[in-house]
Amino acid sequence: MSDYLTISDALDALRDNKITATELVQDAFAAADAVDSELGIYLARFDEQALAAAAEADRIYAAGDPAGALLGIPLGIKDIISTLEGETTAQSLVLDREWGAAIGDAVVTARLRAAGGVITGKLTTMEYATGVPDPTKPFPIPKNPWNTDYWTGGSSSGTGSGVASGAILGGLGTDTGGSIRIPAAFCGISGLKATFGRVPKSGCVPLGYSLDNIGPMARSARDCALMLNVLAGYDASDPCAAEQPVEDYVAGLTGDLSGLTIGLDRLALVYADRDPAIDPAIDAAVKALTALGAKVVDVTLPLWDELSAATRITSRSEAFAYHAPDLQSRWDDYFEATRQGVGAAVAFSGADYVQAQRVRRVGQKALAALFETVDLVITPTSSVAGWSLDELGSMTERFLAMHTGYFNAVGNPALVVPMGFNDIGLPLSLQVVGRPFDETTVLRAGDAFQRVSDFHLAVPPMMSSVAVA
Amino acid sequence: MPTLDSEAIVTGLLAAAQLTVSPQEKATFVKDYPLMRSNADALYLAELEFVEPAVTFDPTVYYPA
Amino acid sequence: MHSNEEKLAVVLEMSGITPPAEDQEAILRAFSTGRELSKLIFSVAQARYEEPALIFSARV
Amino acid sequence: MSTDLSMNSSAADAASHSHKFLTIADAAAALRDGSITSVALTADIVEKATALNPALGAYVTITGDAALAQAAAADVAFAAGNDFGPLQGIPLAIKDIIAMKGAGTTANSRVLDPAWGAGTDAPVVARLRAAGSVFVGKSTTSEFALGMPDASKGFPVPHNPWDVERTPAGSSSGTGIAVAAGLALGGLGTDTGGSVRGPACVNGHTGLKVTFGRVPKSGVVPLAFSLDSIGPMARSAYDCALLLEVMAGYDASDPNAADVEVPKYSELLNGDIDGLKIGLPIPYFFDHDQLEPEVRDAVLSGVQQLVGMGATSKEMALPYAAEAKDANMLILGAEAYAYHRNNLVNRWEDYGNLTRPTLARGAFYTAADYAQASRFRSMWSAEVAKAFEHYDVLITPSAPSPAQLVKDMDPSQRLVQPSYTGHWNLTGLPAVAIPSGFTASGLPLSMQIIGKPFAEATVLKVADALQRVTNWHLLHPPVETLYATAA
Repeated sequence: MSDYLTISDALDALRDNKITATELVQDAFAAADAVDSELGIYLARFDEQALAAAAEADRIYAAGDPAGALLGIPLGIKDIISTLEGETTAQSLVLDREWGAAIGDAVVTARLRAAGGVITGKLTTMEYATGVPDPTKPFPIPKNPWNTDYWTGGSSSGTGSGVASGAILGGLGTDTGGSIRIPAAFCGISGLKATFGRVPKSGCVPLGYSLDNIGPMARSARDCALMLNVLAGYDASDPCAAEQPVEDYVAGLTGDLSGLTIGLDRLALVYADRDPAIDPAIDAAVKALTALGAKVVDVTLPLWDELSAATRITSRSEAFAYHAPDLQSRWDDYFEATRQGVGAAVAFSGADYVQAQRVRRVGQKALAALFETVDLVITPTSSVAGWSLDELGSMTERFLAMHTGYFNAVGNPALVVPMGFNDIGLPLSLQVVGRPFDETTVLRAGDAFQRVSDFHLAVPPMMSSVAVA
Repeated sequence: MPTLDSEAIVTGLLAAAQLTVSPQEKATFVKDYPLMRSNADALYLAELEFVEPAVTFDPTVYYPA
Repeated sequence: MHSNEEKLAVVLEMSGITPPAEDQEAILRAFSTGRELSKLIFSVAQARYEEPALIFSARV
Repeated sequence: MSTDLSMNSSAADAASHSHKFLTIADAAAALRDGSITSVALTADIVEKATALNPALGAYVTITGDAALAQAAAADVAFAAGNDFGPLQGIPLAIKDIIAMKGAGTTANSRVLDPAWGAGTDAPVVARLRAAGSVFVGKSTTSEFALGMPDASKGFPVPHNPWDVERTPAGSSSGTGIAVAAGLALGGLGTDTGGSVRGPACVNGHTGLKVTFGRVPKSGVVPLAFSLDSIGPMARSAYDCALLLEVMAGYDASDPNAADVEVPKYSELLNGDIDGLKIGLPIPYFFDHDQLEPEVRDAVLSGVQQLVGMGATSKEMALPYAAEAKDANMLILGAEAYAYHRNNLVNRWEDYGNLTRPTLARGAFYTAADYAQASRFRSMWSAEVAKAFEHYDVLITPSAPSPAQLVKDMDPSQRLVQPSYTGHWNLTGLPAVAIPSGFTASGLPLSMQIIGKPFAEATVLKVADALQRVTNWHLLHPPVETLYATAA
């Protein structure tokens, strides 16, 4: 495993030519070769193209004034976002393979490439970015590098395990109800669901049109900021893309939280079977944030159940509209959890969907009012540290335990960062939420916390015991 | 699973919607249902596979510009 | 009065999907949960006269 | 295919013995040259409206005293040299689904909470009030802006002043009747699938559905959140322009309101349509077997007149026109049902017997159907936008037939009959219905002019150009015969 764990460290090393891009990418592939068969990180690898890109990066570094914010950095793409290389499968037998080929690079992929990023391959996802693995289907089962009996979380599973295992230094995930934040939480890394519309999502297979986000996953908040600088910004190809000015998210990482008021909602009652290690970890995080100059106050997030339900109804209904023809004609080709999950949309009438949008607006108003009293809100990302692969819990249990869908309903930016481990060594995660398009303050808090904690730099035990050539 | 006729479907839908209607009203629904259903089905055009809905979401509303 | 099974059979017919026996039980559970979610969002008093959050723009 | 433009016999009779009905523009001039006062004008209209309400059912509430007070204030302002604009002192009808101070709002229903909007003006009403206009009263509407009247619910039943056995259409029935019969010089309607243009069509005057977001719709009971619009109804396109100048413009209270500058519409109606490119979408709109030939011919002759004034017209096609109508109905149904769900469950009987079946149909669509209709809406809006790269306006009939006999109508007909109005709610485009002639039996005919987003000036200019060379919009129904029945 490379001794450069974060993108920012790797960039410094590359610029100080302590390592070449080619070596960095080779180390990444070596780490992948050592664990991928067990962890299920990749669906497709682009070794040849990646090494060619790395060589080009080395040429640019050698030429003296390297441009490209991510020059030479090995990055993975969730296989629901299209790339020039290879096909896009959505980890499904159903997706028409011509779809990705016709698009080539999605806007986000092209932006990473233009910034010098080295695209190493396509990472595993839950089928069509929803549900849980299905052993009866010919695809890898994503396993948690911290304990391979456990699920990585989803749906950006391979991105989570890929970063945690060092197979990549960063990657793209998508988040409709928590699919960046949950695998980042379970795999002990950082992940950012930015404001809805911040990052263009054309070239990505949709799950919930009015909820979907593409976002960065990496070890640190700083790395997420580095990637967001490249990913953010309007593009006419996505009708949901916002024409909001983009800031320099790295420059905003001052490490100083003085003057900030942070509202804490422990969400203690949302899920009965809560991991006992969560509250002590939250207390420690609060202490750290206070020491960094922030004032932390207790708050109660408004309409928690109702907004979570609104996200649920919206994503199921929008997904069913997309999948209806295939669900009708080839039901069994879908993963069991995907077809039952999307199929659950039959329960909702058109009026239910419209009513969910009215509840979202009520939630927007209520949360905007809360954000007049606080600058950020923090919560535990989940009530559990994960699920073992053989008892993944019912759909409803997962829906209740994960504290993420609420923020897709209202579109606010939400970053997750590691905040410790539970008593069997599974990572715990803190969710930091800000006002729409205030990613700067969210990332500043995450980065400041990571200057006084090192959970995001912890390496899964299996990696040290694995012989890396 | 036998396909249901309009009468059974309308009965179920009215129950799901918790509506109690008069016999004549229900008879009208049963008469109209097949055409309504085919009108809705007709919108699932293949060419719409990758088209976004016309209504989009703006997260900034209610926040100072 | 009408069981969820009957209602589910109807909405499956409407939605044009015919899940095999193995999936019926899970779909029925999801259907029942769905009906609860529907009741929940219709119980939000402040939403009575509220606009949806999804806006149509005449400018394509 | 030009028809003889001279009025057929029965229409001529209607015009000859009609007493002088004013347009807003004429009244505005008369108020300023001293030939009439607002109090006199208003008193005459209030008296006529009261006398004819039993026969025509134009108003739920006539606010006679408040109207006379407004009129007096307008006259005082004129005398003091204060001129708030062309609407000062002009008697208007306000659809009884729009909040207005001094009168409750019923939406023609026993279900609407009487406290809703009590003592407030909707922004659009506040703007008209600030412009010095006079409110004759709250005009009848289809219950909650859809369905057909249920006499058993105790509200005045609207009748077509051209033939009381025929429908005045809806849902802005009262305003349509009032403008046609001279019971107001103009007014407000709302349009979600054709509810301004339908009444304008069968009552023989002008009605404009505005671009979605052009006029704030807060303070209005919604029918379908993403389709609703408030529009001006009056005799002429010019009058509609005078109303729109005051109504339009952003208001923060309506999340759908568009922050787009409001031009002085009336000053842009210069009658010059030289080089204007007209598109005629033939499939569905002109070749449907349920489209009556008299309707089509009147539209085509109107187009010929415009061509005669320098415009060009070309036959073209919009794909999936029938599906677009259904998509509008589906979105309308689902959104309306969400608003009415709890009341339908708990108070089914309190709804009109022809309202509740129409509303309940909204429950029969799945959530995915609604999301899919919205995807269809994106595609179809893009197709129409492509057409508008080649044309300045599209012209179609306003409806497949003139006013139908009420006894022949049934709630389910909407499913099978073609309709030419919902397409422009689906795409959110401005569309005006204007008179295009009369049937042999003396019933008004109508044509529809559709424009690009926020191009109300172009749409109204084309309508006004035609109304400078025709007078269909100035002809009046024979209301005198109705006084006898009303007394």
